[in-house]
Amino acid sequence: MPLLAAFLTPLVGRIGSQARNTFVIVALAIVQILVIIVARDVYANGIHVYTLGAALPSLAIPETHMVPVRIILEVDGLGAFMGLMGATVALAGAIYSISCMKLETGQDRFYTLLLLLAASMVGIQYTGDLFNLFVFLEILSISGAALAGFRTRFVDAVEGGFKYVIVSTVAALLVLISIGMFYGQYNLLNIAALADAMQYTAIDKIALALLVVALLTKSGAVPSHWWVPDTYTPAAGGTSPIIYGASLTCLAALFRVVFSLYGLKLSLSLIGWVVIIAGLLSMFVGVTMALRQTDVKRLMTYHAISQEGYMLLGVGVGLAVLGDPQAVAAYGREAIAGGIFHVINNAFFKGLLLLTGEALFFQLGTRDLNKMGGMGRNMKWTCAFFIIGALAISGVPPFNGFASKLMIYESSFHLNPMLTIIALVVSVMTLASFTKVFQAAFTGPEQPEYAQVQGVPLSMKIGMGILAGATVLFSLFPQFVVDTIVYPAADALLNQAGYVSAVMGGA
Amino acid sequence: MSTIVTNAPFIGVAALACVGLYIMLAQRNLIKIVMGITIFESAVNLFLVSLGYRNEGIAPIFTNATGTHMVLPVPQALTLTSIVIGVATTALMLTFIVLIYRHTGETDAKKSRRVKG
Amino acid sequence: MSAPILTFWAPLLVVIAFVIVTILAYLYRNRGESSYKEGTEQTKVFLSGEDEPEAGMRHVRAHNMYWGFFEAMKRYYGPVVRAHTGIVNDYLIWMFGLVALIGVALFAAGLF
Amino acid sequence: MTRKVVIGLTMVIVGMMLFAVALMMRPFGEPVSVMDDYIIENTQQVTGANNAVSAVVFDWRGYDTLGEATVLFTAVTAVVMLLRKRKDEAPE
Amino acid sequence: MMSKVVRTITRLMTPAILVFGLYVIMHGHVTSGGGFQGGAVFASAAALLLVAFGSDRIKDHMRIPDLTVISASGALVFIGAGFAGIATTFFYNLFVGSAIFGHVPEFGPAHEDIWTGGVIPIMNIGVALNVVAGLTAVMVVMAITSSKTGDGE
Repeated sequence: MPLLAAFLTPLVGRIGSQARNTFVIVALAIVQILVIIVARDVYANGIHVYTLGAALPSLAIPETHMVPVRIILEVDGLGAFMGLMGATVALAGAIYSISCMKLETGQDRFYTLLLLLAASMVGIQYTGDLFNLFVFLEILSISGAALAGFRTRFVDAVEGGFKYVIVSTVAALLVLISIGMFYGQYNLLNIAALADAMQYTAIDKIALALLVVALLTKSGAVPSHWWVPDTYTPAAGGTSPIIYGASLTCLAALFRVVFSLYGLKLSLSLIGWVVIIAGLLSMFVGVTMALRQTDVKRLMTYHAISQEGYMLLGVGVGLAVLGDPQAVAAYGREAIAGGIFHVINNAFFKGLLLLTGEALFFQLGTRDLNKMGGMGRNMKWTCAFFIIGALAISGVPPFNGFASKLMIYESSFHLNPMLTIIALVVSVMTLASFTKVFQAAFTGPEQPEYAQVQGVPLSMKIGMGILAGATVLFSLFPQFVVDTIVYPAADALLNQAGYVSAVMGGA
Repeated sequence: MSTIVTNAPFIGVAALACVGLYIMLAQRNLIKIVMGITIFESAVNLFLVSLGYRNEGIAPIFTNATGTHMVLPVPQALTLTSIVIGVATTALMLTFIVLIYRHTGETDAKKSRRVKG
Repeated sequence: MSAPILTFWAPLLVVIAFVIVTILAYLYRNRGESSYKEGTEQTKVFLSGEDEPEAGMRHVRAHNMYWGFFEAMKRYYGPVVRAHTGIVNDYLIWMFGLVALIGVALFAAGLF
Repeated sequence: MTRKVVIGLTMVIVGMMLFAVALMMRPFGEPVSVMDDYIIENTQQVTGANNAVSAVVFDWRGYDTLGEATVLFTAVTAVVMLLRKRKDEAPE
Repeated sequence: MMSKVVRTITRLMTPAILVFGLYVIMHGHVTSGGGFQGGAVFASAAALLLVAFGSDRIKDHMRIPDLTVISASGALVFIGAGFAGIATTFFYNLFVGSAIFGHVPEFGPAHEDIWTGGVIPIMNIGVALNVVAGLTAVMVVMAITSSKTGDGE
């Protein structure tokens, strides 16, 4: 238990640093190691609770009192899992950035913000306190927006950053209002204690609507996905996968709110269907919009939306049947596991794709697919990484995208076959649009204007290689991955009582 | 009727939030949008503070206080935090507006837009 | 932990099958016409007797791809593309509209 | 014009939700204070501070304040970064 | 550069504002106030100077890298204070009952005993550094940039 103190402190301790490259990498590597340690610990021993500032870390509730007062960090399967995801992506993105950003000014601050973004991603997942969640959301949105707008000489970068900061600030304010509603009713801020005290009154319903919309918006699901392409497309260097990881983090925060905070007190099937419909819309609109893009990174960001649809679909199916233990055992648990597995898979291969898109931009100075062609000859590594990512994202069998999509297909088929059909169609269209990118950018005869283009520098290769390696690893051993880290996370979502009793004791 | 009287502060907060909301949704000027967000934020902060009020309570500071009938300290702390966060986000938003203005010469949301679709 | 995924999904098998198929394809390819020589008339592309176009012209550019699909889906794409206005206000309108929708839905579900 | 209608509808519904919250919330000035009473009663013994708000900010919920300081620091870094002087003054 | 009246009043007011800010910071654990509020008061003095004397004169005295370093070090002081109690838990209030700021007041009114609060005053100072430097840096940067665009680049 005392170990857990060390887990967050390095994250936060690096904040003040005037960091240079090696230092950043070392810091992120330490974070990575610590996150792995905490994940192993959580998987071995169950939920961790760590009370900040108490006389004993395990002393969640002060003596002679019923409710927790101090801020509590609570790491369960989901938190550990998402922390793992975030740290890996951040590490890869940071390594990638080193040579990519060499020509830019203001690198010190760039890396500081990058560290802060990584810290907030892990912080959101590990916290057990609603207000703390809000604070980390704000850190995430500010640093994300600043990184998106880093290349101030491009007008689209500035615009993307502005849109991101506006949307996420409003979303965070909605979260804050609902925190106020909870506080006013129950005088509590701890998620577990709130879940224990939850009455599901009318005010709670309104708060739920606000929370769901705010977190959906921040994670970029369709009815409010508009900022996603604007923001990711111009994001500088290796940051776009990290920002993507950040929005996945918000997605996980949504799951945390819906499952752990409300849990069985919800009108389950309704919210489940809301999530499913958001997922379907995301999938379909995302992929169709992606098909018609000619900007390579913009195309990939629309795919990011589309893939988030899969996660929402999986988890939504699980949510819709949460009240029915039989259905949960039959397919609900698998649906949630599929959705969560898709989160981590997607973080890896979508991050990889975004990095390859950025590599094309770095070498060619354009993101316009119409102007590309024949790059497979000069940028062999990038091409290879792109193929891995594209096959994985389209769910072509040996890759991990197929494994997680298969879980989603299977389980959603039980709820409603239509869901599965749409998901399959979307998958086909995904492959179609990546074929388009591959054809336009990498194949074809060598274009005379790009004859001088070289392969990418080493650190970019390493950054992409980390994600590609993770993708391949997850592809080859999905069973191991699913059993080891995915099902614990899904079970952590399902086991609301466990989450509550870890803090409240007894129960 | 009595709830309207007793909960008047909350209703005021809701009205303020609606004002902010309207400005956010309907105004096209970027700076006005930021103002709307700031108003909304003030509404939220007021909401938090008013949640902590206790009738005839005193400030939760023991230095010169007698008795324990105090207003709740936690909402004040939360508000302090959210005010600082608000300052930070406002600064960032205004910075972006400065940059957008520099690039495009516009502060209108429609005219300064460069990417779509 | 009886995940149904175990029963018929083993990526290693797929990889092994892929390798075997690759070897077979390679063997098959070796059995092909071996009298072709590089750089002679034999390997030149035959385009109705025309010459091969320039490198830039030979490449199908990205916006030409899937033209038929977009043409067929015009009725879907029209409104969807128009909805992506890129104006910040619209983003916020969608967001609060969604709040309103979900709120109404929650209360409607509560009534029945 | 559809935009105006949508704005109006949204405003009405969200406004109604907010007013509903305002009306349904427990009466003003009579807070539920499970957590805060504990803080008020124990602040002086545990933290040694006389100002309960300060005690909450820095002790009971110190981690939040850390996050808050971080937000401010982040924003400062971001603003300074975004408004930096560029080496390549306006290349395009 | 504003008129003479403004400048004179600024000269007179600035020390007063600074003293008041310092008071708010240092007595944060006893009376109302604290690091954030005091820091904001401090920064308002900087804003006043900025308005009165213009950004050209100010930017020689307040350089952005220095301010960033101060801000970061403020945050580090804060974190360090949090770390101080790491042996028990992160953010454990180590100094309660010890020699530094260690007086534990009785429940109820306690005048004239400012040597209290454990780690809180130290954190106050750290946060104040962070806020002062941060806000000042933001204002100076914005002032410099906007004045440059105003000159018609």
